[in-house]
Amino acid sequence: MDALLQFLFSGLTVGAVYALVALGFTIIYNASDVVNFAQGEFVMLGGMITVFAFEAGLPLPLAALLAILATSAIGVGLNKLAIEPARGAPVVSLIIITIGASIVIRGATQLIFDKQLHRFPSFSGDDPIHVLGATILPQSLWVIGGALAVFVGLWVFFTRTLTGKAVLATANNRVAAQLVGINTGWVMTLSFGLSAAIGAFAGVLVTPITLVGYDVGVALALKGFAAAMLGGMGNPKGALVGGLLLGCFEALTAGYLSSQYKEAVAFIVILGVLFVMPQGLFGRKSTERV
Amino acid sequence: MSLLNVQGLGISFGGLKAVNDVSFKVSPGEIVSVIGPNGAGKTTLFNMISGVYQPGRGSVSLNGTEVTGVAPNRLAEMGLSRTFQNLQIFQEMTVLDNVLAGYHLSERGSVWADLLALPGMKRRAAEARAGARKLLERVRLEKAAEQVAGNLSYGALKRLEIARALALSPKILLLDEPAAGCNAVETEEIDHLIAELAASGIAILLVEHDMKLVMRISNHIVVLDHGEKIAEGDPATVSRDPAVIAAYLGTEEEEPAHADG
Amino acid sequence: EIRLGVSVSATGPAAFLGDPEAKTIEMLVEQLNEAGGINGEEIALTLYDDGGDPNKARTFATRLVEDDEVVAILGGSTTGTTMSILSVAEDEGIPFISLAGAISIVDPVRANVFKTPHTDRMACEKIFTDMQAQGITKIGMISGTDGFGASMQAQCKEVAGDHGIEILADETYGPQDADMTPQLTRIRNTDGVQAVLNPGFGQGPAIVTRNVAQLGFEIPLYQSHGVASDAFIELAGAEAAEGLRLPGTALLIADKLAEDDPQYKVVTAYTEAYKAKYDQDVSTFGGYAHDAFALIVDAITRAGDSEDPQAIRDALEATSGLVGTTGTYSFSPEDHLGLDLSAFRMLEIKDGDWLPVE
Amino acid sequence: MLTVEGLRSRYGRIEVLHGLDLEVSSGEIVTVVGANGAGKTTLLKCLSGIQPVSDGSIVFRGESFASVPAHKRLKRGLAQSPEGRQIFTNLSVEENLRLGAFLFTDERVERDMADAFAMFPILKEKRNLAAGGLSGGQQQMLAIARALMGRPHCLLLDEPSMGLAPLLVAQIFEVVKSLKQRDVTVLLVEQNAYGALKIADRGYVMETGRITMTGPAPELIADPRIREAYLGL
Amino acid sequence: MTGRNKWISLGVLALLIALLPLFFPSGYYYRVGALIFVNALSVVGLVILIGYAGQISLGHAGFAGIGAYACALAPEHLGLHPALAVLLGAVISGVMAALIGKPILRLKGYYLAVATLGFGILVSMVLTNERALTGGPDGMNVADLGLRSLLRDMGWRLSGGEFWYMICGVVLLVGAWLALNLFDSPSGRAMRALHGSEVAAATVGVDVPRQKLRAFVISAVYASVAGSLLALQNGYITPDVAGFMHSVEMVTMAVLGGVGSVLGATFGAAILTLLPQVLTVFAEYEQLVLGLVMVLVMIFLPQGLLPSIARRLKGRDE
Ligand SMILES: Nc1ncnc2c1ncn2[C@@H]1O[C@H](COP(=O)(O)OP(=O)(O)OP(=O)(O)O)[C@@H](O)[C@H]1O
Ligand SMILES: Nc1ncnc2c1ncn2[C@@H]1O[C@H](COP(=O)(O)OP(=O)(O)OP(=O)(O)O)[C@@H](O)[C@H]1O
Ligand SMILES: [Mg+2]
Ligand SMILES: [Mg+2]
Repeated sequence: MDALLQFLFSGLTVGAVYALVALGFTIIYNASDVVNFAQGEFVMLGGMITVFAFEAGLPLPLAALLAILATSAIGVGLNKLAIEPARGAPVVSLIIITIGASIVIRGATQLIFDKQLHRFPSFSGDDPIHVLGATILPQSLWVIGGALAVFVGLWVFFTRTLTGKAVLATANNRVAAQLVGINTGWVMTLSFGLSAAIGAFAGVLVTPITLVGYDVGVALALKGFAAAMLGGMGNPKGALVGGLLLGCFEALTAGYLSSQYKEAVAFIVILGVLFVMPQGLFGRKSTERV
Repeated sequence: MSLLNVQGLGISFGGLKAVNDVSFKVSPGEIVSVIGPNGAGKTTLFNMISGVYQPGRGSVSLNGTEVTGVAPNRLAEMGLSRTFQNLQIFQEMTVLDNVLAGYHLSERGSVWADLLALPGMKRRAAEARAGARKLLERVRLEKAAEQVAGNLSYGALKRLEIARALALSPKILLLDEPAAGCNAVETEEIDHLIAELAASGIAILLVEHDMKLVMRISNHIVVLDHGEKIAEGDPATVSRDPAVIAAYLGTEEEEPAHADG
Repeated sequence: EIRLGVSVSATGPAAFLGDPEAKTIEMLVEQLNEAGGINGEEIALTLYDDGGDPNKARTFATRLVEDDEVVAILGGSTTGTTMSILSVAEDEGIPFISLAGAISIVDPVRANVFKTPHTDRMACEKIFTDMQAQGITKIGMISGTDGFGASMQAQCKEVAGDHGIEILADETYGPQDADMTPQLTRIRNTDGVQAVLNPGFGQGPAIVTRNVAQLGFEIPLYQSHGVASDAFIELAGAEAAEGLRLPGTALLIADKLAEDDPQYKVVTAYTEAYKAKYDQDVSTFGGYAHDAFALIVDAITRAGDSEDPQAIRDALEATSGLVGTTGTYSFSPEDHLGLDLSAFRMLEIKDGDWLPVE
Repeated sequence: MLTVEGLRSRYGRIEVLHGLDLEVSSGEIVTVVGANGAGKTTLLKCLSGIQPVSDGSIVFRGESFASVPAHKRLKRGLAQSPEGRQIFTNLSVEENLRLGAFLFTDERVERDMADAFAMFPILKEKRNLAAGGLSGGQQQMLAIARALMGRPHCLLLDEPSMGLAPLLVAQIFEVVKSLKQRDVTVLLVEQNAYGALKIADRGYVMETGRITMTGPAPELIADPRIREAYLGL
Repeated sequence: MTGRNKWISLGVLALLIALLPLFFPSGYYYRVGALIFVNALSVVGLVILIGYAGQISLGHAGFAGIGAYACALAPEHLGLHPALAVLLGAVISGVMAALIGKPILRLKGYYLAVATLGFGILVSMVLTNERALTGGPDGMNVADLGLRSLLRDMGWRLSGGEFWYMICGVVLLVGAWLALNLFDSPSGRAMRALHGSEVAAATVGVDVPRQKLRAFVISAVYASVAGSLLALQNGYITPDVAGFMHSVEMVTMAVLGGVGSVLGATFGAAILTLLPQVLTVFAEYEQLVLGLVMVLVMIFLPQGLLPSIARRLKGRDE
C-alpha cells in the first residue's frame, strides 16, 4: 500500500513535469497549429539561466524571474526571426523551423554556458514529507502546484478572455482573424512569449529535481508532446491530465511490471487511448463539413 | 425500377434530428431535386446516401442492393458519384489530375503494376487522359488543365467538381448546389449539362436553391423542412403547395424566373 | 608535422565522456607543441565530434584515414563508436587507441586496436571485492539503459557470483528519467538486500542518490567510475551522497596522494592544468584521453618515424610501465589493455569530498 | 468614401487585376458583376488587405490604404464578408459573432448581437454549436452577421446570397437595402446580378480583371448586353 | 509531374551518381556519397508517405532499425545470406507496417505523429534492452555481404568505399524510379488525392485506408532497405539507427529537399548528410550553424529546396 502511494507520488512529480511542458505547447499550437519542438529548450533555458544567474550571486527568486523574462524574450525573438518571416509556409516547414531553432538554442547554450549538469537548491529544502509510509519532496509539491496554477491560468485565458479567443481564431482561420481586426502578428508574438515564459517557469521549478544541462530539452519536449497528444492537443485540461497520467503510467509500470519497458507501456497505453479516442482524451473534434 | 431507393432515412446530431424519416426514389434518367430552407437537412441527406455519414435510421438501396452505411468508395464502385456543397478539391494537384482521380476505378490495377510502370497500364492511362480532357472541355476548363487546382476561382472549382464526378461514369449523380456561385448565364449552361446527362440515362439527385433551375429541369421534387419531408411532387404541384411557399419559396416572387420560365 | 586524428562524442548523449576527452586532448596537444613537439615535430590535431553516433564515427574515421591521412586515431568515447572506428583502423592499418570500456574491444586482440580505460568488468570486480570485505552478499542493482549502464549491468551480473554476491533486484532507468523512487522502492521492498549498486553516468546517478536519501535507505550505496568527478557530489548534494562508495582513479584524490605515489606527478600536473584552462574539475573520462595521448606520444617518440603508422603501432605494443592517470600501462601482443585491478582505488564520499577507503 | 485607381494585383507572376478604377460614394450601394474568374473576389481581397496590391491606389475615407495592414482596416470602418464564408469553424456561433466585434468591448456589442440574432433567428438557436457544424446557408448567414458586428462604415459582400434559400435571398437583399438607412455603404459582388442590380444604386461590370462598363443600376439592367451576358434574359 | 519529368529526374540523378566520382580527391568522398544515397533512399520512401499521401511519420527509423538488425541477426542466427537478410528485413518491415498501420493510420496529423513515434520508440527500446540478442546499446557486428570479394574474384577490384558507393547509388536509382512511376500512376494519384480531401477521394472510389496503408508499407520497405544497406556497409550496428533522432532527421531531410519531390529528397539527404561534414571547420559552432541553416532554408524556401528553386526558375512564385 505504501508502495503504491510512493509510486503515485513519483508519478505525480514526473507527470507534473510533463504537464508543464505540455501546457507550454498549448498556446503556440492554439495560435498557429504548430507544435513547437523548441518548447523543451525553453524549459532548459529557464533552468540554465537561473543556475548561472544564481551562481553569479543573484537571489534565487530574482534569478528565476530573470530567466523567465529572458526566455520569454527569446521566444518572441524566435517568432520574429524565424516563424514570422516564413509566413504562409506549410505547417511541416514551420515544424522543421522549430526543430532547427531548438538545435540553434542548444548550440548557443552550450557555447555561452557549458555542457555540464547543474542544479540549484530546492525552494523549501530537501527534507522529505512523510505521508502514510511514503515520502515526497517539497519541491515535488512546488512542481505539482506550478502545473495546476499554469493550467488554471490557461483555462481562464482560453475560455474567459477575448484575447484567448483571438488566439484560437488565429489558428482556426488566419485570414478571417485579420478581417475581424485581430492583429495576428501580435497574437503570434504573444503566444511565443507566453509559451516560452511557461516553459522557463517549468524549468525553474523542475531543475532542483531533474537537474539541468544544455541538452535536457529534447527528452522533455518528447514526453511533453506525448502527454499533450494523450490529453488532446490544444486543450489545457488535456495537457494537465495527459501529463499526470503519463507520469503515473510510467511510475506504476516501473513499480509493478518492468522498469526497462516503462516507456513502452506508456506508449502502448497512449496508442490504446488514441485508438478509441482519435483526438485524445479532451481534444476537440474538428468540425469541417463537406 | 428505381435506381436509388431511400426509405425512412434519419440521423441526429446531439439531440437535433437533422434528417427524419425521409423516403423517396430516383429512376434512371430522372432528375429528382431536394429543396428546402437552409439547415433543412439536404446536405446531410446527401452525406448519408453517399456513405459519408452513417445513417441513424432507415435504409438506402442502390439498384436493388441494400447499401445503408456502405463506404463511399464501395458506392462509387456501384455507380454513385457526387459533388459537394463545401468544395472538396484536391488543391495541390493539377486540374487534369483532379479529373483523372475520378478515373481511379477504371484505371486502377495492382500496386506492383503502378510501381513498375508495367506496359499494360499505358492503354488505360491514355484512355483516362483523353476522357478527362473531354470532360474538361465539357465544363469549359480545358485551358486550365495544367494549372494547380487551388488557383482557380470559386465558380471554376464548382465546375471542376462536376467534371470529376462525371469521370466515374456514374449511374446516379448527386449534385449539391452545382449552380452556387454561378451567374444566370453560367447556371443555364449547367442546366443544359444536367439535362443532357439525364437524357443519357443517368439518374440525377439535385440540391439547389436556384428555383429557376430546379423548376425547369426537375421531374420530381422532394421538399424538406427541419429534416422532414413536407411535400413532394412535380414542379408545378410543389411550387403551388402552401406549406412549401411558407417554409421556403416565399410568396413574393420578384425574380424574373417565373415570368420567363 | 605529425598528423593525429581524434573522433569523440563531444556532444550528444555521451557528451559526459566526449567533452572532457576533447578538451583534454586539445589542451595536451597545445602543451606539447609549445614544449617543442615530439623530436622537434609539432602535432597537427584533427578532432571531430561524432555526437555519439556510430555511423558518423565511421565516416569520420574514414575521413581521418583517407582525407586527413593521420598516423593514429584516438577516440571512440562509447563502445558503439569505438566498434565503428575500429574496423576502419583495422582495414587501413592505422593504430587506434579507444576510450571506451567494453572488454570486447581488446578481446580478442586486434593488431591495431588498444584501449586505455579499465574494462567494465574490472570496475564490477573492484566494487564486489569491496562489498565482500564489508560482508555484503545480497544486493539490489539499478542501472541506466544507456551503453555505459547496460554494459556495467551485464558485466556485474556475470562476475557477481565469483565474489559470492547475489543480485536480488535488478532495475533500470532511462538516461533522462527524473525520478527513480519506484525502482528504488522495489529494491527496498526486496527482502535481504544489503546494499544498492548504481552503475551509470549523467544525471541518473545523482537523482538515484537523492532518491535513496529521500526514501531513507539505511544500507550502503555504491556508484561506479561513471560519476567519478567532483561535480557529482555537487549535483547529488553532499548530504545525500555521504558515505557513498565507488571505484575511481587517482585523479579524484590528486590532492590527497602521497608525494611518493607513482601517479602523483602525472595526476597533479593534469588536474591543475585542466582546472586552470577550463575552470572545471577533471573526470575519469578526461583521464582516459590523457592516458591515450600519453601512450601515443610515447610510442611515436620511440618509433622514431612519425610517418609510418605500423612503426607507431609496433612501438605502442611495446609500451611498458607508462604511468598514466588511470594506472600504469604495459602492452604486449596478447594484451592491448595493459592495466590491472590495482589501477582502481576504492573511494568514499566524506563531508562532501572524496577519500580513499584503504 | 472609397476610391480605387489603377489597381493591379497578381498571384505569383500572373496578374489578374489589370488596372482597375472604381469609386463608391458614401451611403451608396454599388454592385460588381462579372463571370467566374473575372477577378471580383480578388478585388475585394485587395480592398480588405488580404491580397497584396502590386500597383495603384486604394483611398478610403480620405486615407490611403497602401500601408494599412488588413487587421487595421476594420478599425477604419471597412468590413468584409468573404468568399467561402471563412468562419471560425472550431469556435461556437456566438464566439464567431463576438470576435466579429473584436475591436469593441462596450455594451453595444450585446445589442448588435441581439440584432444579429433577430436578423437570423437560426443562429440564436445554434449559438453554442461549433460553427463548422452549421449548414452551408447558415454559415453564410453567420459570415454576414459577423461582418456587421464590426460596425462598418463600408461593407464588402462577396456573393452573400450564395447557398441561401430563396426566402433568405430576398431577406439578404432587404438587409443590404436597410443598411443604407443606417448609413452603411455597401460594395456588393453578386452572381445573382438581377437581384443585386435591383437594390444597387450603381453597378460595375468586370471582365478578366478590367472594368468594362459602369452606370446607374437601372440603366445596366436595361442594357441588352448585360441582359444577355449576365442576367440570362 | 509528367512522364517527361520522370526521365529528366532519373537522368539527372544517374548522371550525378556516375560523374561525381570523377571529382573525388580521396576515398572518403565515396563513403559520404554512399551515406547520402542511403539516406536519400529512406527519404524517397517518406516522400511517398508524406509528400504523396500526406501522412506524417516520426517513427520510420524503427523500420530502418528492423532492416539493419535483420542483416545483423539473420546471418548469425538463421544462417541466412546477408543479401537475403535484406529481403527478410524488408518483408518484416512491410508486414509490421501493415499490422500497425491499420489501426494508427486512422489518426490524423500530430496524433498520427505521436503514434508512429511510439512505434519507433518501441523498436529502439527492444533493440536496446534485449541485450542477449542484439548486444544492447553497444550494438553488434554485421556479416559481410560477400559481394565485393565475389567481384574481386571476377577481377573487378573495388575499395570498400567505391563498392558501397556503387551499390547504394544503384539501389537509390531503382528506388527513385519506382517512386516516380508511382507518382503518375493510379495508386499515386489516389494517394495524392486523399492528401487533398479524404472524403472526395473516397467518393471517387479510392479506398482511403487501403491507399494510406500502401503508402505506409512502401515507405517502410524503403526505410528498411536503407537500414540494411547502412548496416552492411558499416559492418557494425547500434540501436541509434532506430532512434527518435534518426526519424526526425529523415523527416527533416524530406522537408528540406521538398517533400513532394523525389529529386528533392536526394538533395535534402545530401544537404543534411554533408552539413555535419562541412561544419566540422566550425567545431564548437557546428550545432549552431546546422540549426541556422535549417531555419534559413525553411524561411527562404518554404516548399523545400528543389520545388522552391524550380518555382523561382519557372517564375511562378507564391
Ligand atoms: N456535424 C454536425 N453537428 C451538428 N449539427 C449538424 C451537423 N451537421 C449538420 N448539422 C445540422 O443539421 C442541420 C441540417 O444541415 P444540412 O447541412 O443538411 O442543411 P442543408 O439543408 O444542406 O442546408 P443548406 O441549404 O444551408 O446547405 C443543420 O441545422 C445543421 O446545423
Ligand atoms: N490563389 C490563387 N492563385 C493563383 N490564381 C488565382 C488564385 N485565386 C484566384 N486566382 C485566379 O485569379 C482570377 C480571378 O479570380 P477571382 O477568384 O477573383 O474570380 P471571381 O471573379 O471572384 O470568380 P468567381 O465568380 O468564380 O468567384 C482567376 O483566373 C483565378 O484563376
Ligand atoms: Mg447544404
Ligand atoms: Mg469570387
